Amino acid sequence: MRRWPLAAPYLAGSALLVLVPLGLAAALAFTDYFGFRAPEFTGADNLTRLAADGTFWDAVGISAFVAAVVVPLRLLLAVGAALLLARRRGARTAVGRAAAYLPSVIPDAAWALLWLWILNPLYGPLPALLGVLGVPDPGFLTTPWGARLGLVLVMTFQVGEAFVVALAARLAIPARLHEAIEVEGGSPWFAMTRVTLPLMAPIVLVLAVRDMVVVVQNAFVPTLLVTDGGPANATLTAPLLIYRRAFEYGELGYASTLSVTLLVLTGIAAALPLWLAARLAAHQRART
Amino acid sequence: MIVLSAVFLAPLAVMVLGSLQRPLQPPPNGLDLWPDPVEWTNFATVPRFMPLGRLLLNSLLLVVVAVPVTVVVTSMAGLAIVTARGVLRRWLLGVSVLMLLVPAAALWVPRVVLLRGAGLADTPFTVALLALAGTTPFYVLLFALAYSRIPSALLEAATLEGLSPFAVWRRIALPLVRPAAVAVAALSGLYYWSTFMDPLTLVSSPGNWPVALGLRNLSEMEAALYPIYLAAAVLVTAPALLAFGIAQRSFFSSVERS
Amino acid sequence: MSVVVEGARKEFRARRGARVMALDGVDLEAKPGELLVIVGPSGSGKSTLLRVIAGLEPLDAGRVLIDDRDVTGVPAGRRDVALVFQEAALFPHLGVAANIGIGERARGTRRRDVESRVREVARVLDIEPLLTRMPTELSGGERQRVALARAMIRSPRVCLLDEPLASVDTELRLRMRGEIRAVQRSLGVPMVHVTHDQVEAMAMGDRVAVMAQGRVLQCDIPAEVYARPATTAVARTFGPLPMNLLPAVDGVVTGVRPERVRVNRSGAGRAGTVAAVEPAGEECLVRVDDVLARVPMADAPHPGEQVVVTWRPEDEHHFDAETGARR
Amino acid sequence: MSVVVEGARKEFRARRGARVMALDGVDLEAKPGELLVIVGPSGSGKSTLLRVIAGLEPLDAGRVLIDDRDVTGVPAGRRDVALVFQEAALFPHLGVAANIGIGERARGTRRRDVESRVREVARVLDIEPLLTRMPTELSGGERQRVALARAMIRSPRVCLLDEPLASVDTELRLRMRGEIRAVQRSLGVPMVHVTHDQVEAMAMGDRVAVMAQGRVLQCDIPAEVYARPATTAVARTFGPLPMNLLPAVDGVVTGVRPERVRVNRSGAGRAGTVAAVEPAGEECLVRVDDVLARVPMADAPHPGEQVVVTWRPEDEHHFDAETGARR
Amino acid sequence: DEGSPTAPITVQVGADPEEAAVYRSLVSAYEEAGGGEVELVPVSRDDHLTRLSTAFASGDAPDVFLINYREYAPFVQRGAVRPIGPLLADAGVDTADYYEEPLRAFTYDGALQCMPQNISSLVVYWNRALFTQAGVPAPKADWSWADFVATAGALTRDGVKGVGIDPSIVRMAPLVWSNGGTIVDDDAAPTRTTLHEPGARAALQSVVDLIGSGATPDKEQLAAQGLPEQFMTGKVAMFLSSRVEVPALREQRGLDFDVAGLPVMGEPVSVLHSDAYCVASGSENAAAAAKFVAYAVGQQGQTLTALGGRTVPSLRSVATSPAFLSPARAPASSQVFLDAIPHLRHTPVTPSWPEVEDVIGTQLERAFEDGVPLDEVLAEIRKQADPLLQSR
Ligand SMILES: Nc1ncnc2c1ncn2[C@@H]1O[C@H](COP(=O)(O)OP(=O)(O)OP(=O)(O)O)[C@@H](O)[C@H]1O
Ligand SMILES: Nc1ncnc2c1ncn2[C@@H]1O[C@H](COP(=O)(O)OP(=O)(O)OP(=O)(O)O)[C@@H](O)[C@H]1O
Ligand SMILES: [Mg+2]
Ligand SMILES: [Mg+2]
Repeated sequence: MRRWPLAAPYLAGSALLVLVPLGLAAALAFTDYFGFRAPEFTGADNLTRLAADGTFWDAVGISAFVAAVVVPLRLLLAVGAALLLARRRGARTAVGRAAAYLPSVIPDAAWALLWLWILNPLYGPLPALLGVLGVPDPGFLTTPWGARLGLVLVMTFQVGEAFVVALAARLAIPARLHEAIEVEGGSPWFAMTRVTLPLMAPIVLVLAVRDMVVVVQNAFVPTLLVTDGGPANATLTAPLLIYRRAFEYGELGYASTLSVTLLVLTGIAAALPLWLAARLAAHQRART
Repeated sequence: MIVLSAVFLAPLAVMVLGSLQRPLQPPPNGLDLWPDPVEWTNFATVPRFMPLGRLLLNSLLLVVVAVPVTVVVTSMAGLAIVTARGVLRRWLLGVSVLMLLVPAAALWVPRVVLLRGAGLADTPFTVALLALAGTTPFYVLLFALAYSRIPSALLEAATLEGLSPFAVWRRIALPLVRPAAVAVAALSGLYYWSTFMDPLTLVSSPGNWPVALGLRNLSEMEAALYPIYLAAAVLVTAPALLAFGIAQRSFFSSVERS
Repeated sequence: MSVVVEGARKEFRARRGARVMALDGVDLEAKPGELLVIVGPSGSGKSTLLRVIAGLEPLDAGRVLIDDRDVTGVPAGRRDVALVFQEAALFPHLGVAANIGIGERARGTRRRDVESRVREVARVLDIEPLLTRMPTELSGGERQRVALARAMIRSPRVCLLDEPLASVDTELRLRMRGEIRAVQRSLGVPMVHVTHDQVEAMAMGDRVAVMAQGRVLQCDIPAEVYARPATTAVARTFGPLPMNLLPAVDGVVTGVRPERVRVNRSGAGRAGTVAAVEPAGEECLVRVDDVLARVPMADAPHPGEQVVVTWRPEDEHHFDAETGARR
Repeated sequence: MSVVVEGARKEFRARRGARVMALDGVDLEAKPGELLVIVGPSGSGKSTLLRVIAGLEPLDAGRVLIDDRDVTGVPAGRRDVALVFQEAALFPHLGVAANIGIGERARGTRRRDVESRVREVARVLDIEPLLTRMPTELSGGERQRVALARAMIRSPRVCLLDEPLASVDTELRLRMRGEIRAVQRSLGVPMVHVTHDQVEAMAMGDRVAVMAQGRVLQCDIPAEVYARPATTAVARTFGPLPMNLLPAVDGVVTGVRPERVRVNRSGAGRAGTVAAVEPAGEECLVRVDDVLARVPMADAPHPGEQVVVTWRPEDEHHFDAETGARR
Repeated sequence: DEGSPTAPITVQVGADPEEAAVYRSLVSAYEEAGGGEVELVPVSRDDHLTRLSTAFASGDAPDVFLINYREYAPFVQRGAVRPIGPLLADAGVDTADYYEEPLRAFTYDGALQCMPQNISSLVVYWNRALFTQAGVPAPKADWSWADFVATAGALTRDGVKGVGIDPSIVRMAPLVWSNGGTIVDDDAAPTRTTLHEPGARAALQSVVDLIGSGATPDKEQLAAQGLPEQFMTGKVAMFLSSRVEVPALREQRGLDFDVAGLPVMGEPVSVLHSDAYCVASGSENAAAAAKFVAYAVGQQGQTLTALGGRTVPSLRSVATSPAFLSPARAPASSQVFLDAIPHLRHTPVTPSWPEVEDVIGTQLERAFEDGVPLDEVLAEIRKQADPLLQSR
């Protein structure tokens, strides 16, 4: 039963590549560091600066907004597709599964530029399509909210990972349990809400946390390449801001402060769904 | 379902059609995407802008090394988490979630400093070192969840049969979560195939770069040469697609049999 | 309310192409309020039969009628059948109470009403203290009772039980037997009950169907099946102990129930050596060469003793050596 | 080779803080070559006891000795114990043959040798035709036999069986009982066997331990436990039928085994009404008010009949009404 | 010491694919000339600084890197650059052969830090066909802002806009200067922005007015396509940019374009665009690095890059040679770039400048594209940019 040695490679690798670097980053957060000379300890200076850094807090707000929209959409799409495409053989299912996964196969850089074209206000297929359908063009790259909407679209469709994971979770539910519900005369909706989804809940939860982290922290490629933060900083998300801070303005120390702050903020934000889900699960378990 | 498929497939279709447009032309208007004439030569032009063969080979090496290591490391760690009890379990989970929350940008600089210090920078496999850390703790949590679905009696039975922890992992636990393993393999494969920030920061010599970074360097191509860029994107995407085709079959067949 | 199975045929294709005839032309009927017990060796198709009635397994041929309506193509959810699975099939994410009540909730009953019914059923099955537990926190027998409770809470048109008492101790089992019968009688529904416990089969069954290799060998009231088994297979399968079948003479196999065999120290009869003596309460099982006998504890011989076994001629059963059919 | 459990105490903390004393100070010993049967009501801690011996469940107090060596802290993998789980626990991704042979392979035996041993064990347990199947393609009883085969193939130091025959039909069970005993005798290992089948308990056990609520109430040879149950609980639990316990008079509870109760149409004794009659082969079970009696089929009364039940004074057992202990 | 091989050096450039090809040929020419081994690291422009930062932080900096003067100040101030003056002197380069303005721009703390390879400036690209169609005469040298506005208006017609101007400080700077305004209080040691002061404000207002006249692409058109692409496809008749556009414009079949000097508001002036080779302070092969830089900025090197069309050579002899000036290769009037040299000024060289540029750009965009009142924008610029200038 003592199987912790199995975690040894993971822990060693993580220490070398994540934890120690993270420690370094946390230390850098209290320095002025530009990458050329040794970091200079500045105490709480960076924190003072952080508190007054309106641009950063604006960016955090934008990130929070994007996450609040994109994460549920992504989960809905991934889980919905997984439920639709579970346990049915046949060509259509195979095509559907491939289709759901495909957008994720396209490399980020290509994906972003592709959308730059798709969303193009004058030549893009999407505004043209909207025009044909008689839907007003929200101004994907030209207005602040249009740009945010465009960003949402770019980030929403690459759900292949989440889809595959959700599908695996769905298929791992023993057939017996669905048979039992079927015999009990439960509707498909009841089976989904009371059996399928609760049993998938832990994985959906991990997906949610991860999606949130990805959207809030790591997905700066779309903002960088599709909107470049514009128009007028409407899509200047936190990761893009940190990226600029670190590499365009060369302030690695302060960028570390921002990174670590973001880490703490997302930690708090992630704790919320985790806590909610725990409450929900307890509630569900208890009631008849 | 058909609508959903169409929505998902649309960007890919746009990409392929775009790659067949004639370069140095005004961009196509709106929905008028059908290339006329079809420019197959775009694909032949790509190697003029990037050493495609070399880059593809590097990427292939990277994936071939990093994916198995990722699967092994994460699946072992996942089992350790599931079978651990009490404090140890909470600690392992906590560390994994913490690492999940770390912004990638925060690690680039410290990571490269450490790896250079350890003399591990600048090989085609440098990026593959990330596999030692499981690529992302997400995969570890994924495995842990998959394992937690196995009836505990199975792992106990294996232990009683005298299987070592390693044998329990190798012969019982891993095969039982094959769908998760295939999923992690597919996901990590994709990750290593398309990551460009990691090699950009970690790998010094262009000779060791993977193809995604090559593609990234093409992304500032003149707008008029855009079809060539899309052709390159298609060339880079194709192997990943192919691999997914193969993996999907084994993934889904293994899931559906059990 | 009744359930009828006609010409049911079901073949499984196992891995590596092997085919298993799980049901090979089964005809059966359970009348309203009737309890039909199914017995048969392991792998004879009992569970498959129940799954077919429930609608979980499509038939290759034949049909299923519930209340004289052909439900062969009707999905499980609309057959209104209760089924207790052999392996409990509890929902791991739900507590015991929720597991019991899930069917009622699925049918839209209000939570408050479900709760009181759950409590009631739990009391009957002696699992009230477990209502707040999770399935993983139960013992084997407790799990089975929870599964049973889930079926008992409803008023289905047919009730199917797949060895629901296998892991329950004698005393409780005796009690639960009574409860199950009472519930069924009050509902007036047909019940099909699979069991390996022969005493249970005889005690509970209005009729009993003996299965082997996907076929029903005999279906009659228990006393009749016990008294006049239709084939050697039935004779071996049904009854507290398998019937002794002596080597064929002139194409006829003679069978005697161990309960009817007497073991004497001397006298006329088949002489033999006591191979084993197994105590069983008031009686003990004595194996004399190939013949099993149940004798009072007081008369028990010692292993190795030379004894003589006899029985009355009217206790003999005769079967065709070739077909196994009763003569 | 022997196994000893001393002062074993194990408490589960169920959800919502409820505590369950699964083992509450258990002392037991199984000697080399001895077969110790454990019986007890559902939830009395039998499976927990086996899991404790196997090392799958840490003890809160007490210790486990195998071959006189304290193994309390030794991990399960190094105790060399075979355990057949109550719910089979077959590896779903491995075929039947691989499932049976996995332990041997793990211990480094050559594939050829493993194969032949697997075939041999499979023959004994009548599952040879199933060797190429997958576990999902087996019936309930077939699964149990495969699990049994996995335990039987090895030569462990202790052998633990948790109701391995629950889903197996009578005939096969009778045969497998013999096989299990034979294998165990030849290995000379102690065996602890949990069962709900009282006949099996009496027939197989060298000694039998009766458990209830995490305690061993009595541990002795089956005949002794049957003849002189130490408490009312034992009296109800052990035996083909639970003992009748009459309402206490002057602080004394009187018990009579149903097998010793006679039912007469008239005469002296307790008068009562026949509540139920359940046939059971040669005999039938008659419930007269609160008293259960086993009477020959020929003497069976009708339900509703007014009858008188009697027994011989020497068949009475007396227990303290308060403690339940034998007087 | 001919023959003795020099240690291999790495050279990092941020370049689009076409430019990267030019640098590749430069490196191979150098290697063929026996210069020594060079590993070229071409990365996309967006990644150039990212990679430089991480590389420097990990002590794995390239020996040589190319950088714009508007971005190099942080590197120098923070000690990443080894002053190149003495190194080049050792390599036999005489800075007197080069134009002075870029040398000045790359002089920091009184020393030449990096060696500029080009001296580009802001000019007006114009489409000859559209001018002819609209019956508008070709731009004259020293044309006035009024001429420019009139021309733009005359060129504007169905599907064609007269002129395109990016809302950035490098585009605005020469107009501001020309109108007698300034961008910051002190070019050498700036402490605050001065765009709100009358001269600068008036220049910016003229641009706003021009935009208000409808002679420039609207917001959607700007988002849909970059100005160079709009120019190539005949959607704008003029646009303001530096020499960098030439290679792509040359590729465009059927496009007949030329360049003209900037219109004059008060005095003639233009803004410097220049990239330079820097030697990393940590380089262990400083000599070899300098040798490469000497070649790259020397006769052969600059001829090669000039032929690529991308650069205005900083070496006088190449700049005046046919490699740059030949009218056979568009633009015919390359001389315009050389004519601008006497009037060149550069934006402040200070570490926080990249961020200041971003702030100003974002705000100007609001004024030019969203119609936000200029004064509101200027106030915002003061509010955001001045603290940056004061911080270090
Ligand atoms: N999915 C399956 N694939 C292949 N064979 C199967 C499958 N399910 C059952 N079988 C086979 O069909 C036969 C009948 O199975 P079934 O489960 O009905 O037996 P059973 O009478 O319930 O036995 P038990 O008393 O052991 O539970 C068995 O031989 C079994 O091996
Ligand atoms: N993980 C657990 N958490 C909480 N309670 C548990 C847990 N496992 C077992 N129990 C409880 O401990 C008691 C003993 O369980 P055990 O499984 O040993 O019973 P058993 O004698 O094997 O019963 P059965 O004959 O029904 O299998 C039961 O009351 C059970 O509910
Ligand atoms: Mg069955
Ligand atoms: Mg148990």
